[in-house]
Amino acid sequence: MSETMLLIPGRSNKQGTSLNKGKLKEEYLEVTSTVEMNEDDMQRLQLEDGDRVRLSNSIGEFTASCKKKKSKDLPEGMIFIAYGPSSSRLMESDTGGSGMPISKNIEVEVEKVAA
Amino acid sequence: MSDNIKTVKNATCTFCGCVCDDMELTVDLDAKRITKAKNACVLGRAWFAEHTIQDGPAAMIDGKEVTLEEAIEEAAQVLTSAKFPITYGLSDTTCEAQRQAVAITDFIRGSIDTTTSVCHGPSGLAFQGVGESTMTLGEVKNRADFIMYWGGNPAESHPRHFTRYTVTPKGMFTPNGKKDRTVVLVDVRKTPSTPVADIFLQVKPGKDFELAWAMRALVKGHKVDSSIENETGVSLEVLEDLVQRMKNCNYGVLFMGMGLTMTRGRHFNSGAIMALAADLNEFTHFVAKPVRGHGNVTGADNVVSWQTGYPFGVNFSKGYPRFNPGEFTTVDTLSRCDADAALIIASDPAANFPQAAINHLGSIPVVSFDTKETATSKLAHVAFRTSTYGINTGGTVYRMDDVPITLRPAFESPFPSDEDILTPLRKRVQEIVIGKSKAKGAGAGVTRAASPVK
Amino acid sequence: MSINLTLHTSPEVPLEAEVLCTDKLIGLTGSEIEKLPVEHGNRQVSVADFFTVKGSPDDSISIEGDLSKVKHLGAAMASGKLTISGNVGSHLGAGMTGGKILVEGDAGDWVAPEMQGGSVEIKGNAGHLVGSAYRGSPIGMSGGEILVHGDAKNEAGHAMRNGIIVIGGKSGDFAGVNMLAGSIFLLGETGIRIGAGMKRGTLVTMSKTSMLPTFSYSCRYQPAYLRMYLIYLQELGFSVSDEQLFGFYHRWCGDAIEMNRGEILAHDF
Amino acid sequence: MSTSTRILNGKVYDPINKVDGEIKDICIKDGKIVESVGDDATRIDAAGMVIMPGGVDIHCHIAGPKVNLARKLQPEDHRHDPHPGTPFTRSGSGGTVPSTFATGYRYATLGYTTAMEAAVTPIGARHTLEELHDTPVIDKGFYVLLGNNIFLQQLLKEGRKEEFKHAIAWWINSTKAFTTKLVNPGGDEPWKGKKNSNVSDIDEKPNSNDISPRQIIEAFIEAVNELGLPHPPHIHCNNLGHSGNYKTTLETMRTAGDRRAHLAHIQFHSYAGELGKNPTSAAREIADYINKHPNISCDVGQVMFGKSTIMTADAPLAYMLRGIAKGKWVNADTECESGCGIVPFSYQEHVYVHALQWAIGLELFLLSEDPWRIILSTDHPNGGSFMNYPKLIKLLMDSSFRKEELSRANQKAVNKTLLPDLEREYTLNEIAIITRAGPAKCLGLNNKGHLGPGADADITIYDDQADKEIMFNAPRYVFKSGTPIISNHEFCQDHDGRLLHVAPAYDETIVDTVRPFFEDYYSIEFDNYAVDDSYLHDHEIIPVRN
Repeated sequence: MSETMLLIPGRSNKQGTSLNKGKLKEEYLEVTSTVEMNEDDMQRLQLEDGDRVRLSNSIGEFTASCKKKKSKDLPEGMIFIAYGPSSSRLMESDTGGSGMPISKNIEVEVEKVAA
Repeated sequence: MSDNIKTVKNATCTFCGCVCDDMELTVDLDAKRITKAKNACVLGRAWFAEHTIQDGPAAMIDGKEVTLEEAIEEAAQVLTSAKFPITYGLSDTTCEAQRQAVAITDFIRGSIDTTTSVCHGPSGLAFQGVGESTMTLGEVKNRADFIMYWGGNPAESHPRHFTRYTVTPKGMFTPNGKKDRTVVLVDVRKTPSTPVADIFLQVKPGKDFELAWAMRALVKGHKVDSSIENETGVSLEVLEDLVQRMKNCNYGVLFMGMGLTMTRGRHFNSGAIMALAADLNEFTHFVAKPVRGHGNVTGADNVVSWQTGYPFGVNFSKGYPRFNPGEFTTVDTLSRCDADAALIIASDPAANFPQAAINHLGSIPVVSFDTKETATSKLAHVAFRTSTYGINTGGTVYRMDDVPITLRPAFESPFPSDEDILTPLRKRVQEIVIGKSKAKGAGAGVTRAASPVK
Repeated sequence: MSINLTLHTSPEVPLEAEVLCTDKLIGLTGSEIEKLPVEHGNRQVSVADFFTVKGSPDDSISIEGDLSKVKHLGAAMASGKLTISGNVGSHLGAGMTGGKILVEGDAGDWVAPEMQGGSVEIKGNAGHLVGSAYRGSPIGMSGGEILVHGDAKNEAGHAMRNGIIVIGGKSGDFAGVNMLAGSIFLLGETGIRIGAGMKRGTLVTMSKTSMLPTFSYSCRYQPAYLRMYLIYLQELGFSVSDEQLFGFYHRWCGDAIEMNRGEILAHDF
Repeated sequence: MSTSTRILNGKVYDPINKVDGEIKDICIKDGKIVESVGDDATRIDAAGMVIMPGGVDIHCHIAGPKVNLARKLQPEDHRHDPHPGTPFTRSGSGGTVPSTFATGYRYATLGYTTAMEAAVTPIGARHTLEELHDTPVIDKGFYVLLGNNIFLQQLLKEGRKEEFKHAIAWWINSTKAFTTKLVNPGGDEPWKGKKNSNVSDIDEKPNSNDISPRQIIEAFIEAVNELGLPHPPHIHCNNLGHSGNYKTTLETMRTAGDRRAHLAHIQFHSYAGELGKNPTSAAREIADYINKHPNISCDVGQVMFGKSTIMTADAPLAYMLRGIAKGKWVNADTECESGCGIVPFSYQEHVYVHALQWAIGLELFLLSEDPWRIILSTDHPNGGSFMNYPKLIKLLMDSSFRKEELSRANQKAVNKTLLPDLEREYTLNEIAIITRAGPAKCLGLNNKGHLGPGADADITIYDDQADKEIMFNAPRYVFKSGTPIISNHEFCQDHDGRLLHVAPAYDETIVDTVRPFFEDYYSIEFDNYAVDDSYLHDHEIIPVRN
């Protein structure tokens, strides 16, 4: 079962603090490969906190563990991830004559990865 | 903790674009580490605590330790023999280093681009289209009674933005701090920034432009259809009320986040906000500003602008600067496989760029400058390990509002600064270029500078 | 007999060849053309390093090969005909004032930016910013015609002041953004936010397009002049259906934020 | 290598030393002009050439925060005017707001060797110094904006004149500035704090407890005079650009009494007519006043037809022009210190107001009796680029050329001025005064603007040509501090140039007076505000009068 959702990479405190420790360090890698999802979305996809999901689009894919967010904090169909190497995999390289690749509001296919 | 402790007052945190210069650092000089950073936010504390001196070679070629001289020579050779060399990064270093980097790129006739292009580059393009009414942050503290953040989450990206500069401080005409201000947040989701807002507008993802455009229409006295709610998630009633508040305030501010620049519409999203602020000046004083990211990315914009005339995405292949984002910006020069060598200073495109760009970066000779091992330094042909600006190295940085500040380093690093390497690299590059031009027979001292006009 | 250039070596980095333009070659012999400068990245090389030159000069040039890394072909062209058999890189026909450019394949970004006259026809697809202004400039294309039979990406006709742009296939976002005047025909599916900030001018779309909140609905009608245009497009080889020729159009006017004198005509199907 | 040079056989124009076109040798040693040099000196035969001191621009906008915003704003202006580099000089872009390197090299190509950036916010001083360091060849300095400084105004309101004076000196020292600059004094607060309004009269008090522009101007003239700065307050009057503003300008000059004051770009302040309606010329009234008052100096701020960029600390003015230009507009507020506006602009011959402005500038040049106090400027890039100077010189020296140009401008406008009847032609000696000797004297730069022993060896050698525009566009040789920069019309060496600044003494306890205000109302730390000496590249402190 997969669904199309909107991935929103952004900054977070944890991403910022772990970045200072080192971008190749475990903490940073963990922070940047955890996605926050709406609780109802997770329920529908039969996901629990810590389960692995695969996010993919025509550019690439990555797997991440997921974390529940209340509906009032994160609307349905929206996924948040701390900006980093994982989110970059789904960025297309076309910058539309601007230099900036679309790096937020990325449409992705989301599916549960069997444990 | 040793007894060899010193305190550095009024030091500057260069982690984010807030560039707070009120740090009081406690430094353990024997351990070469900062044990306390008074006034720092959560990100600043991590910045100061984690930049300790780690053992490692200052220069490597293909992963093997070499002397600085050898590495500089190799870097100079790589850069001067390339046909389409690119320089990228520069946000996490001093203006003094940035000035050398632009000079190198000029002499090697390469392209120079900074992390601006993947941060508020689109706002830079918008600025070139519509201009901007803007201000230094102290004006916000002293005067602003209406503050709106659009597409950003400063509580996590710039934790002291609210407390030091905009929302809570008491200023000349805002003696009661937050009580004297209306704070509005526009975002697609609730974030840790949301609680600060008096009004929160949850805009549908990808509808910022439509929302801003509708607001511009209302400001100009045009009717907007109530279907705007269905389109953007924000009701016409709420918008009308908001626009009234904006027109009636004394000093209004719009802060732009990367939720505008990184989404579909990019520069037009930022441009809509800048135009909205400009429009409001028909009624009251209104300003706007992008909330810039990395420490000295604003300095990079300034240095590249004064040296070339353009803020980023500049190419020198014809012997003079040309500007064209989308052509000379780094994501483009890499993912189109145009670049044949890269000088990457204080940034990590190998981790943060689209895959096509990363793939190409892995296939060309890269010269990297970084304070820590990164994905980019790992793939570099020549890798320099440098000291950290603001912690080990002095120099100048520009805050997000273009205010320049001088750094007060806390302790010495065994590693050289970026400028310490870039300066001899610039000299060596220039020597090679002059040598080549002499070999070609062209007198090195000739230019068509002042030929008589007909 | 015309001049024919064939790319014999693929450039490793972008090759800037603005000298390959009808007006600049007229009166030169083949061997003189071979010696003309082109820029391979930051190196000045000669035409012969990349192209085989055949034929003798008149006012038409044809160039063959995969020219997708070759930029500025036909820039500032004023007359004659340039035919490109293959794909071509960016800035094709930049600032041209006259003459005709025909591309058999795809073109890169910035097709004929700030063009003043003449004609560019792309059989394949085009990139971003077709007939646009360069960044910072308030005026884009100010005359002539650009015909793209395939798709085009964002910002076609950005700040256009005069002339015609036709996109036969899909078009990207912000077509006709900040238009001052002129006409843009979007025959295929469009992107979002078309006509944003337009002052005057006409945008015609044949597909269902969402309108910005600053455009207001005027009427549904059959504009007679549009039929003339569409017949002309048919003659140029674009596919225009009878429904489009004889059908009704919704007229929207905008952009209210600007002068509100632009129009978007959306085919009612 | 010999550091001495002898220039022979040239026709020398050195008004300060009363040399008016004599054939005379000029000798250079170690960067200075000397009486004589040995036989081993490099010899340059300047037969058929005109020798002048290097040009001095007393008022231009070439570096700092607002200039850099204007640069970033206009890629379209740079694109058509690239400035190629060489293996030993840097490249850049031109247009109305050139990059720093292009600025320095281009001034040199006109024979100018000194230029003063005329408006820098104190908080932007560090930025300005960084840019000036990257501005090659010329010597340079800047004027620091203090006329809308909120703290200084508070001191004035409280009548604390002595502290006011020390605070000014502290600010000049803290920024490495050359003198003080007042721009639309008193106008910032209504602009920022009262819904974009402005002061419209020199005696207006926006709030009852405020001080008027006149009080500010008077206090600065007094304080700067007492401090003995080599250049008096550099004043951009209120009401710039408005019809009828010449009255404000006259009042401003009267405020000075018999003390020195410099009025910037006075052309923009010489308009008669009714507010809100088309202006007419008041050049006669302004010129008369200046002619009779030797304490007043001014630069003209000539408008030249073509592209310009309005960039000014006078933010309400830029806002007004935004309504005319209808294009992009920048406003930039600086906390506690200044406003700023930027508007790309174009002056067109057929437009009434533009033609009138052009004519008024020329009227002022031609009506003024003392060339030492009416200095050539275009208020670069406000009236047009400094690259227009050669054409402007031709307009002044060649009345038939002037008539030709006049015939193309809006006739309704030019006929409302005295210009059609003015036959005066400037001599080369007078040009040497308004472009070199005069500005150097006004600035108190004793080593500039002349070719006597002890002067800086900043020398320009032009081919003596009938067409003065061609002549002044292309010096054959330019020496900067004795170093040949241009030789036979070509760059032959790079050069850094020096920063010129002043360092008036002050009572150091003033720091304790400024600090609390600072801590309350600025957004950076007080101790990080003053610019330290590391930002001075090669520099020279110009002494104050005692």
